[in-house]
Amino acid sequence: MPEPDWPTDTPERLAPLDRMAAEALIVDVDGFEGPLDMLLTLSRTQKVDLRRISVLQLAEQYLKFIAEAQALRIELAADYLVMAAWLAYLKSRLLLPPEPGEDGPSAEDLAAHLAFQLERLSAMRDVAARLMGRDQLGRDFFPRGIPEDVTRKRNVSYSATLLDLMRAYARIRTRDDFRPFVMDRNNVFTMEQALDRMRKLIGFSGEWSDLTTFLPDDWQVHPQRRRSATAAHFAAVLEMAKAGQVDLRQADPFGAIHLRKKDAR
Amino acid sequence: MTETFDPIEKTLFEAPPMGEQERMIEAILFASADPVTLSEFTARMPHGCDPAEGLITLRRRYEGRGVNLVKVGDAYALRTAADLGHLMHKETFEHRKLSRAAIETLAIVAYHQPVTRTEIEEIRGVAVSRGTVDQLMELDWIRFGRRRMTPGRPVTFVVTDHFLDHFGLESARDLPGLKDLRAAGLLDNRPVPGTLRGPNEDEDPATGQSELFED
Amino acid sequence: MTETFDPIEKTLFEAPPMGEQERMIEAILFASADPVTLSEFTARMPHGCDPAEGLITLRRRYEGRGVNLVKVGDAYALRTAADLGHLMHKETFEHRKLSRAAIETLAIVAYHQPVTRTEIEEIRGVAVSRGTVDQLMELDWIRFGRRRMTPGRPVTFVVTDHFLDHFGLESARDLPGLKDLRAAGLLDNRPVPGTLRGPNEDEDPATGQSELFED
Repeated sequence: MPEPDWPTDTPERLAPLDRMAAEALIVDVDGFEGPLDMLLTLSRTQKVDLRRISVLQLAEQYLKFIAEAQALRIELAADYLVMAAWLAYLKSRLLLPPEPGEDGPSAEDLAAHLAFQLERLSAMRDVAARLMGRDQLGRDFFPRGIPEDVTRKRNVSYSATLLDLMRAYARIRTRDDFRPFVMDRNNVFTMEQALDRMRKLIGFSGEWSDLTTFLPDDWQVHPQRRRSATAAHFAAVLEMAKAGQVDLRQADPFGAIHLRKKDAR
Repeated sequence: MTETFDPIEKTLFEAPPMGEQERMIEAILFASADPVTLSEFTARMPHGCDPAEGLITLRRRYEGRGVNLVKVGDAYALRTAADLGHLMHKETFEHRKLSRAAIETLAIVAYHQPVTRTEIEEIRGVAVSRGTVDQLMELDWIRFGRRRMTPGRPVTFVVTDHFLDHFGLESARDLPGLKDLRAAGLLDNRPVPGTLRGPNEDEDPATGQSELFED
Repeated sequence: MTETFDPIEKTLFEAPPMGEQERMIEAILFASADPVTLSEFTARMPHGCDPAEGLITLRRRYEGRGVNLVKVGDAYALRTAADLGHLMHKETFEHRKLSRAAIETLAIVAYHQPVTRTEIEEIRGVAVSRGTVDQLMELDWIRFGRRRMTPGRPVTFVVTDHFLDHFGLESARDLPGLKDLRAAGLLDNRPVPGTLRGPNEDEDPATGQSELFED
């Protein structure tokens, strides 16, 4: 933030009345709604149409106010100081002839815009007051005191037909057939079962014999059952071989697997 | 605390013309949340007003209109004309499909009545929500039957005459049996993959529902 | 499952005579504390009714009475005549006093709508506190409008129908002094000289007041 060039000589030269006015303004600093609001208040002292206001004069008033506030050590919000800096800049631009070849908006444009902003804010205040001065509902005019609520009768007709009913019943009665798929245990021979079975049978097998001959009779016909039983028994005898209970042999790949009881030494 | 006025002073203020008084009565009646008594009118209107007279003319003015000025006890109010009451009901017609839970519960009640809630749950295999039963009761399709003479004396549910009426049945016995359902193809036993089928399971004839439900 | 009506069947029911329609409108208006839209009337009245016509005659009928028929946005309501407000102390609502910031913000939204928060701040020269906007929203006097099609797509604020109702305005065009403000160019969105504006900022077609208030 550029340090503005404060006019520091003013405070002691103030006439008593002006001084009181300035102090009143300063005491009231909390009452302002920002720098634009303060500028609008200051502009009232010019007693002219806002369109013909002297922005230069306004800038001087504002800068004087800021200087006084600082002399009185009143804390000012940053935006007041930003405005002061900008107005100091504007003031110098308004006082000095424009530099040739300078681009950007002219000082007059900037001043005109400030005047526009003040006029607009002032106009908004006026219409806000007019708006609030209008007749208002609940204060000047009134709605119906006993509104009758529209009774919302929802006629929900549930359409179920006899067919729906029967389908539903059929669905319940046949649900067992539609239960989610689970592995059907009827056709599964577990390794535990095979191990149990083989442990009992192995005592009778002193000679090499084919593994398939150990399968239970009722597990040899249905292909699904035979596969499951074969796998279970094979796993079982592997387990027994690991434990040193049986010897296993297979003559060639995919050939028959033979087993016999290992001699107890 | 009552203010006392000099009776002579009162007459100094002339009462507003009757037309104005009528307007005042109208506005007060309109905005008031409760019926307004004569003394309230008198208290709220300027001195010298005669609300009784204004009420008579206002009542006449609203005769045959959409709202009428009625006397409620010893107070007055504006009320919707009786013949227009139907405008105050917003009737909406909604057709909704009964939920699956509801239709299944209804079916079980119809086929197994009188049936307890526990039995319904056993047949459906899931708990029956209170809402489902309430809905069916509200629809007047099921009602409470006699209590079962078993421990706990559970209530039973039966279907109502309204149910029979709705579904075009003379009695619950007219409900198609399982055999009919099967014949109608509603009970086709689709096999679970991998299950063994007995030789008698292929008998299911391919009769379409149409046959049963035509006409 | 929806019932379908034969369109020809509809015309078989003749619309009630105008006098009856007027009574119906009257009853509906009396029953409602909030403004009623044309489509609501149509929905609630029998088929073939023309509420727009009935509203015109009814409005005339209530001219100069204690209760008047007013238009609020595109809806209609009955309200007591403003000159009789003094009789209604009993009904007067407790008004929360609005802060100066809130009143100014409300006016800016009303006259500049749709307006962004930044624009409000530009006009007031000070930041808009969250509480101010919240308060106006809570009063249901302002609401969010469309997003502005500028970088950042800021939300805009507009006034509500409830705002119009509260201040007895038929539309935002009837805001006091609006014409003068516009003629004076005080509703223009004049940029600060020398500020760079995005090229698409001007693309935003006159979504502003001009569009809203032009007829």
